[in-house]
Amino acid sequence: MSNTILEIHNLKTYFHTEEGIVRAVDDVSFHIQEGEILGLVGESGCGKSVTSLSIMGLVPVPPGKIEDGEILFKGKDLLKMSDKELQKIRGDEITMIFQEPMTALNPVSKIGDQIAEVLEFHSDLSKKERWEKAVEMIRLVGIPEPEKRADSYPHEMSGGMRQRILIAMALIKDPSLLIADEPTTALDVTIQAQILDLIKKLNEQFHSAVLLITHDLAVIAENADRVVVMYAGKMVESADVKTLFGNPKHPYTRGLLKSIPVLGEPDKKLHIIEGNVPNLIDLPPGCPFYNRCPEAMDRCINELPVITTLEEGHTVRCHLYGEENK
Amino acid sequence: MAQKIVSKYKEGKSPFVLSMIRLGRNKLAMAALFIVVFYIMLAAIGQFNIFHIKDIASNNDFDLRYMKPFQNIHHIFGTDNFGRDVFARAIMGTKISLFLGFLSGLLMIPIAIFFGSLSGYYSGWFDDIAMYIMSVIVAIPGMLIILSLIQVVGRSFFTIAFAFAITGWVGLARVIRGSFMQAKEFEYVLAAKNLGAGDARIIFKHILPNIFHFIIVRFVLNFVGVIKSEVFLAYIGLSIIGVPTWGTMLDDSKLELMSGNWQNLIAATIFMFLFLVSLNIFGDALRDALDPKLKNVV
Amino acid sequence: QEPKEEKVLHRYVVAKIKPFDPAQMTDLYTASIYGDIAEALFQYKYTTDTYQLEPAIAESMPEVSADGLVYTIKLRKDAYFYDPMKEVFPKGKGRAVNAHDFVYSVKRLADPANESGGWWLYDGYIKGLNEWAEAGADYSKVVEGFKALDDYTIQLTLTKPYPQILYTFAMSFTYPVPKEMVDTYGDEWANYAIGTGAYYLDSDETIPDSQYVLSKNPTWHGMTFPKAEDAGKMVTEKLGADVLKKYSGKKLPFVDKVVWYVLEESSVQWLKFLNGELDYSGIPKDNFDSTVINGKLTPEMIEKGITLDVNPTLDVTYNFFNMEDPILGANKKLRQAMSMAYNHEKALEIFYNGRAELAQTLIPPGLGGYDPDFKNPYATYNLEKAKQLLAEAGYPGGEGLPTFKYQMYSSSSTHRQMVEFFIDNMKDLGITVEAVAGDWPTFLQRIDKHEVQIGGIAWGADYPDAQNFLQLNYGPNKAPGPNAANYDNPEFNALYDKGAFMQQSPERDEIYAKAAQIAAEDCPWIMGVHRLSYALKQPWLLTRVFRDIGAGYSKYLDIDVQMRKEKTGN
Amino acid sequence: MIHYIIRRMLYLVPILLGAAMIFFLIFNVVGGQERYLYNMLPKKVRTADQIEVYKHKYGLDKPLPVQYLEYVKQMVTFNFGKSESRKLPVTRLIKKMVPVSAALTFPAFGMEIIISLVLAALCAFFRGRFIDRLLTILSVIGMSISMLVLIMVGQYFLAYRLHLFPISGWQRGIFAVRYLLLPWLLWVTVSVGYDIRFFRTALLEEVHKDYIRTARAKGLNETTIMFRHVLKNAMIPILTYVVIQIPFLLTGSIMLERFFSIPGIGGLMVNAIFNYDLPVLKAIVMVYTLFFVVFSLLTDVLYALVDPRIRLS
Amino acid sequence: MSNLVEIYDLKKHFPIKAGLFKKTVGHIKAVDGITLKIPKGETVGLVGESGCGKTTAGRTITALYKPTAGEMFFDTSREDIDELLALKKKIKGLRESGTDSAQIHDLEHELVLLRKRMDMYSLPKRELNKRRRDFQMVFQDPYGSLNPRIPVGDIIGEGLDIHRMYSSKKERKEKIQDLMAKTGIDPAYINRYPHEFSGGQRQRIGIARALSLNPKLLVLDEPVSALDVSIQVQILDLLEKLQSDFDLTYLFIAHDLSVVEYFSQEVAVMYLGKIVEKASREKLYKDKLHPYTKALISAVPIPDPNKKRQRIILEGDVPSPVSPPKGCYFHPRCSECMEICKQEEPPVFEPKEGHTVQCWLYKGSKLADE
Ligand SMILES: Nc1ncnc2c1ncn2[C@@H]1O[C@H](COP(=O)(O)OP(=O)(O)OP(=O)(O)O)[C@@H](O)[C@H]1O
Ligand SMILES: Nc1ncnc2c1ncn2[C@@H]1O[C@H](COP(=O)(O)OP(=O)(O)OP(=O)(O)O)[C@@H](O)[C@H]1O
Ligand SMILES: [Mg+2]
Ligand SMILES: [Mg+2]
Repeated sequence: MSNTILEIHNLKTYFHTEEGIVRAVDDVSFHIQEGEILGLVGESGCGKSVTSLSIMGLVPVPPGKIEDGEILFKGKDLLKMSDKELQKIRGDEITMIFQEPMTALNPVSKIGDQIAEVLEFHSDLSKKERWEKAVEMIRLVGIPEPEKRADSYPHEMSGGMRQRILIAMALIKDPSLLIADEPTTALDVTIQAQILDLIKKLNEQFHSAVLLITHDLAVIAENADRVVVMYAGKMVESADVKTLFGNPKHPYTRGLLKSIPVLGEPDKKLHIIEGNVPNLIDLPPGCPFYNRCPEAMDRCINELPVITTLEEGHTVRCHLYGEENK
Repeated sequence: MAQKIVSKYKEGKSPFVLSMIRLGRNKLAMAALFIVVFYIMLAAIGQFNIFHIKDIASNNDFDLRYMKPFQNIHHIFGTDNFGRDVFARAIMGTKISLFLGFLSGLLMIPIAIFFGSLSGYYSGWFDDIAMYIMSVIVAIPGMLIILSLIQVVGRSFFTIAFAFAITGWVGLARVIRGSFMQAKEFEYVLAAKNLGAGDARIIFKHILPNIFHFIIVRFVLNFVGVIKSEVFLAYIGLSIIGVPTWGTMLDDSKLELMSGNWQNLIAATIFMFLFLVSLNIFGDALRDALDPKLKNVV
Repeated sequence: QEPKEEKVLHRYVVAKIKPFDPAQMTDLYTASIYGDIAEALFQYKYTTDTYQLEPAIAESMPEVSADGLVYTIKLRKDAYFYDPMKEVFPKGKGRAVNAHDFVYSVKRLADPANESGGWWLYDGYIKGLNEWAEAGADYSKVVEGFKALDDYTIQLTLTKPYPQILYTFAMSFTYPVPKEMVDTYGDEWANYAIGTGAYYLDSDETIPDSQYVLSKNPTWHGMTFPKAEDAGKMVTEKLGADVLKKYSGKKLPFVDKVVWYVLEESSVQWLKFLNGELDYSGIPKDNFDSTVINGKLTPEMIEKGITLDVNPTLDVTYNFFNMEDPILGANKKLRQAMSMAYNHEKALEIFYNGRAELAQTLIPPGLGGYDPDFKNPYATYNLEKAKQLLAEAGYPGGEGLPTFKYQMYSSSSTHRQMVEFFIDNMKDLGITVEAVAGDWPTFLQRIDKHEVQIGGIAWGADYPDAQNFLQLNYGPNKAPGPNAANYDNPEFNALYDKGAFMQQSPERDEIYAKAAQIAAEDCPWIMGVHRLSYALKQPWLLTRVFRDIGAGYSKYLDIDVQMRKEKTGN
Repeated sequence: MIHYIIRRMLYLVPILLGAAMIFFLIFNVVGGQERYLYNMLPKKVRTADQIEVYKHKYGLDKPLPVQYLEYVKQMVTFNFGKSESRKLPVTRLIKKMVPVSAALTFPAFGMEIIISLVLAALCAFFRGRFIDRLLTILSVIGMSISMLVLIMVGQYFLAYRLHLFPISGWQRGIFAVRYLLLPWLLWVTVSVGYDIRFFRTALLEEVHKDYIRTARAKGLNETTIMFRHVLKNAMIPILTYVVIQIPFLLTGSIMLERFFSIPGIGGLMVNAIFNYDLPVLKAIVMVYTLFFVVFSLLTDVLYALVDPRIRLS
Repeated sequence: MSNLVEIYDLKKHFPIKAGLFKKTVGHIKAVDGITLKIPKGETVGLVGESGCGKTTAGRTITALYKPTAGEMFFDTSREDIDELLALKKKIKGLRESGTDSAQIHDLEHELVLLRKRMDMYSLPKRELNKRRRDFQMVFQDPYGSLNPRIPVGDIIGEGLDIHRMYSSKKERKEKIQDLMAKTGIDPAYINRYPHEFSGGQRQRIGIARALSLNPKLLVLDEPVSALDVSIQVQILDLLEKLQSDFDLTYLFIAHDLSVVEYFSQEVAVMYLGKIVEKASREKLYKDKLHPYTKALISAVPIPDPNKKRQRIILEGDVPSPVSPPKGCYFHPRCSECMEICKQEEPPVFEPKEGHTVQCWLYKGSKLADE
């Protein structure tokens, strides 16, 4: 149907720390199509941010290291690029919005300058033109009085406004891929609604593909076209959004969906997933969800299930759906 | 069912113990610590007159005046004007320097904790007064106070330690005050309050232990400052009388250099340098180990 | 021929210079710089072996009345105050010094408002002067004992014979100060120096606290280098007859400029000297070894042409006991024992590198009253004998004695070492002495209150007369007078009184010698040393003669600029 | 803003009162009057009744509070009277000597800051690499060497042996520079160690902040990030560190001044302490305190200029 | 059904101090007059956007902050409360009518005495510390609320220590381990330090600590918002269980409306320091009255891709509590803003039984009695 913008194959990003090796991203593969919104969900610490940083080439080295895998952006492997080439792509073709709008902006630079700075590195526009473009972007993300706002500093803006500034920054070059790493977690529901609304609108307008990272399944349900679910550094299920919510396969996904309170259904009996998310250091060899899984089998202890494709676009990593069970 | 969390550490290791384990893994810091401990032993040797070091250090032997360093095993660093063993004198100097650093730190810390914690915890008139005293002290050059005080009161060991403490506590008190102001809003402090804990319990059980690393690190770094300042005092002629110190050895060497007698200079410099380097390295490592926030800063 | 090059003499002082107020000129360094700028009535002859006065601003030596009480001093008329800045004397040459200037100077010394450090020299000696001071120091009132007979004649009348007074008129305390200067500059006048000397203070180049530059005074009345035949034997030997002959009768001064550096660190003095930036240098004690081996210079120095000059100085060092102390003061044997337990010989070696002479009495060699044949039995190390004496004193092995306290006055390394040495020596005798830390004011204060049990200081001559030393043991001079030991022996006092009023003569010398020996036997002091001065001289410094007292000697010095240039390359 | 500055300057008054109190306590209460007189009066002038006279003359017989008030009065009116040991009005003395000390300390401090900033930036840029390690070790070494040793050794080898600098001296005007080169060098050597480490930490603190990650995500190159973002933000702690040291520069460097015969205020200060020259000490304290207050104010103003988050009110 | 807690017109203003002499230059009106009754054994939810004063309200209710104004009655009889309120009303009335001050003075004195007896905030410090046992708080941040240098056993046992609630060391340990077991932490971990626990476990420790004093009221300040999705339910479940086991009353603070709906019987919606709407959860979610509540609820995403809700997207941001707008605090963002909203602060209306709202839209309705 449309072009694949980003393809990730068997990405492994590890952190070598004093306590041991943190397998933050362990064998993750997915792809994003042009104009599509791909949701990436999972609990805190399951490796969502590290995945996005790996794409951006911003994993702190050391302690981090991309051990294996390919990240093909428009067919070219980002992992094989030099710093210079990456710098060209970052901020231009691939852009990113971070979770924490309060600290993601330089506190001592003007908003306008920070936005225009992108163009300084990715265009030949004059200083004045860059500034005007920045102001234009501020208007576009729905901030009133953009001329005045461009002259102000981050601390003079609320969290929601800052997040919009970051979005403006990310979209000013009309990128092919926008990575939004938990763009609304730090915000209130009313503001979250504004921001997500904005991202969606812009996605339609610019046709950028969006990698939307969150731990909130509801956000995914409302915004994403397809979903990748991660657990403890591993990808456990991926499908298009309706399939996933309608017919979740992995026990973790299922449990998760049953455990979210839904507004307006206060009497829904919530399912409890017992136990804790495992520590990523020295993860046992088997399925990471084994100890919390209601359907765990013996082979889950020692044998890591492989990714199985159930139907077109729906894959899962679980022994329940292994070759023999199929 | 509670999941047993995966951790490399055995049960019940306190953060302090963990810090120490972290510190223990830092080889350079351990080497530095080893040297520091070695110096403490030297100081003990000086203090308790082990190996009759006191006598060796003050034993005049006029036939052996101005022996050059590194030529005689009995006098590794040579001998001074009196034929006294420079090495032994440097060891005696170790004792003075260490005691001076220790005593001034010991005097400084209670003052700093008293003013810092109370003014941080109870903002109000006490805070106003404490802040005022602190600003006055920083608004005068510390050395001027130290020199004047020693000049007026006399050059006893205690006076000098006291003079350092009088000017040194302010920095620590400010840090403590700042930490207290932050800490009193910490949730665990509020939680203790919520349980009905009194102020004393909160200050001593909850806040102080959590800023203790500042105090330790300050204490260590104060050493460095005091030892270097002692040299200055000796140079000005205000150091302790009657016992060898590194400062007085250096000051003595000022006169001897041109005659080619470098032994005092060499001995005192080596002793001091090694100690200060170790102390600096150890102090840094200690700070890094105790304050995990700094872990990220390479 | 090359154009005549400016001759510059490079000298140094080791401490910061104080203001040029003659009434307060108690420190040597300020006095030596000021001595080049100003002149007194008299000065010491340059080339004699002993210290002899000659006229400076005075026209001739004074006439003394038969009873020794009235002195008449005539002044020369061509000694002008030179004001290079033309602020005090804007016109012409300046003003000639007159008798009133001296009267003014002496009155200033007496004026309590000036807190003069030189007042003790005149206190009670000049007729009417004390009364004048007590009556409120009114400068318009005439002092009977010191007045101008006319503009160029001074009459001095003493209350009792005091032959030493002439020396005081060679001291910096009596340099005349033009009253106009005080009027012009007010309170700050002492920062300016206007004198009649061979040089003036060149304020363009002078940088207080760093260097003082003196330039040739164009209006100076002039003097000549002493005649070769007037030179003393020792001086002739040292300088060489040819040099003396060459310079004999030559017009002074020789160098155009004298630069006095302020060098507080001895290491810097030394480096600068070795570098040829100073024309001569004292040898810091601890450099002695490397400089001088068996009284000779190192080859390196000899190669540089540097020469060594050794001279006796007029001083004495000593440790004193407080004679009012119930134990120390009452027991002569105890003091003698302690004196003998003190290792004089070793101290000489350690602290002075042998560059001193052990003192036998308090009178240094070179002064009348010094008896070269006298050997003080207690001024030599003999531990056996000392122990015996101690036993005789009633404290065998030091038993029964309290811990004595040694009052320190400084924490300088040298002083510290000396005290430690003293303590160690007494320990060998079985006597425990404890050092009491203190600084100079504490020391003085405690002496004044008679609280110091044992202490140690040195005394340098103010003028070349034994009386200046003997007064240190004179009963009425007890602290707060200079007699820090509070020694009071009627026999000694009587001899002192007798000798003090006599003119210089062999009889007086004998009296002095006797007095000194009485004090030596009583041991209020443990004798120290009379120090020697060791100085190094660059080869291009031509006419230097060692002078321990007096000032204003730069005018006699000449240098060979060419040689300096060759040797140092600058 | 003006309001703020005026208010801050008013703070000078209580600080000065306190500073005066400290010195009053040290010299007049702890030290006592007798010592004071024993230092001032030449030995041969002292007798018991003379001492009473002088006590009266110097106002030492008045009750302590009155003496303190006089202290304060002198300090606030800038009327310190004459230096006992210099026979000059203290204000003039200070005015004359401060520039000399400043000529020694200000350029040295400037070089120190520039050099250490550059080196610290290098460390931060190449953090963890060889050059960073080397510089870090060198700065620890620099921090552990005594100034006294450095001066002695420097003067001996660099000036005397190698003739690279004059041994000591001073002159008026611009050519004093040649005498200052070695002192400057020594100063810088002694102090860059501390600075490098401080600046490095300040820079690295910023390097790990979120907005730097944002800047990278924008595709900026490392140099731009270092200079435009990191440095600008690190300027805030660095400025405080730097500006607050400036008043110290006015008190000169006692050791350097003495070893190099530089007629500065450090020597004056030490002499004043030893000679109990209280007028001079009072003036130095006063000047220093004044500068301290002014410069801490300046720090705050600079803060507000560099950091838009801070508004002065 | 009686109320365990009643608070009246609670205000907490934080002074903003600035300048050298630390003059107060303004106030953050974090809590600006809230009235709230918490029935025994029930759960009252408190929702609102970040910074609207929920935490401050919770902390003031547990007397961690001294309020600027207001009374809190804890387990006080109806008659007593009414007596005090009546007296207060009387004084207010007299004041307005300008009666002589002597009488007011006497009444005020009486009021002070009454307060001393009943009002938690007027108790002396010592007394209050004793009463704290009855109302405990569970903190928002599971990481920051445990002192990192104290083993969890001692953290949980601190309340026991303070109030000397044991007679022997053994008893203390037993009590602590019992609490740990009840809250689902392995009692064997008694000597471990907080950093050795995961977020969910820490929150349990916080709950155990609060329970150690056998409180009647637990104020839960966003107890689950910092936790992973799959852990949230565990904690909610635990809290539910504990409520029935210990007969606890909860004030449940959260910003997540779905959680609040799930967990509480009654819900109060806060906006900028005030409670703008309050009702039982059924009423509130079905019949939302206040425009803000409507917007808030509409903004909550639904975890079902097949359902879409009609969004009310609010313009602008929450105003600063330092200088709230004139009139109704919500008016600048309100889509149904009228002229009066800009001028006058609306009183609390009670359009339906037990459903109060502070909005001019319900002008005609009956005023809520307080
Ligand atoms: N710089 C680092 N050094 C060591 N470990 C790291 C580092 N950065 C991340 N990790 C580890 O990698 C794992 C994955 O982290 P990541 O930030 O990707 O999680 P996440 O899914 O984004 O979680 P969250 O929802 O909390 O943002 C975590 O266990 C984390 O501890
Ligand atoms: N100790 C304090 N001092 C000063 N201001 C405070 C203090 N605590 C809270 N505030 C302010 O009071 C207001 C309300 O804060 P509060 O923490 O109660 O909000 P909240 O509703 O709990 O927000 P969140 O959802 O972010 O926790 C905020 O503007 C906050 O900045
Ligand atoms: Mg993340
Ligand atoms: Mg909160």
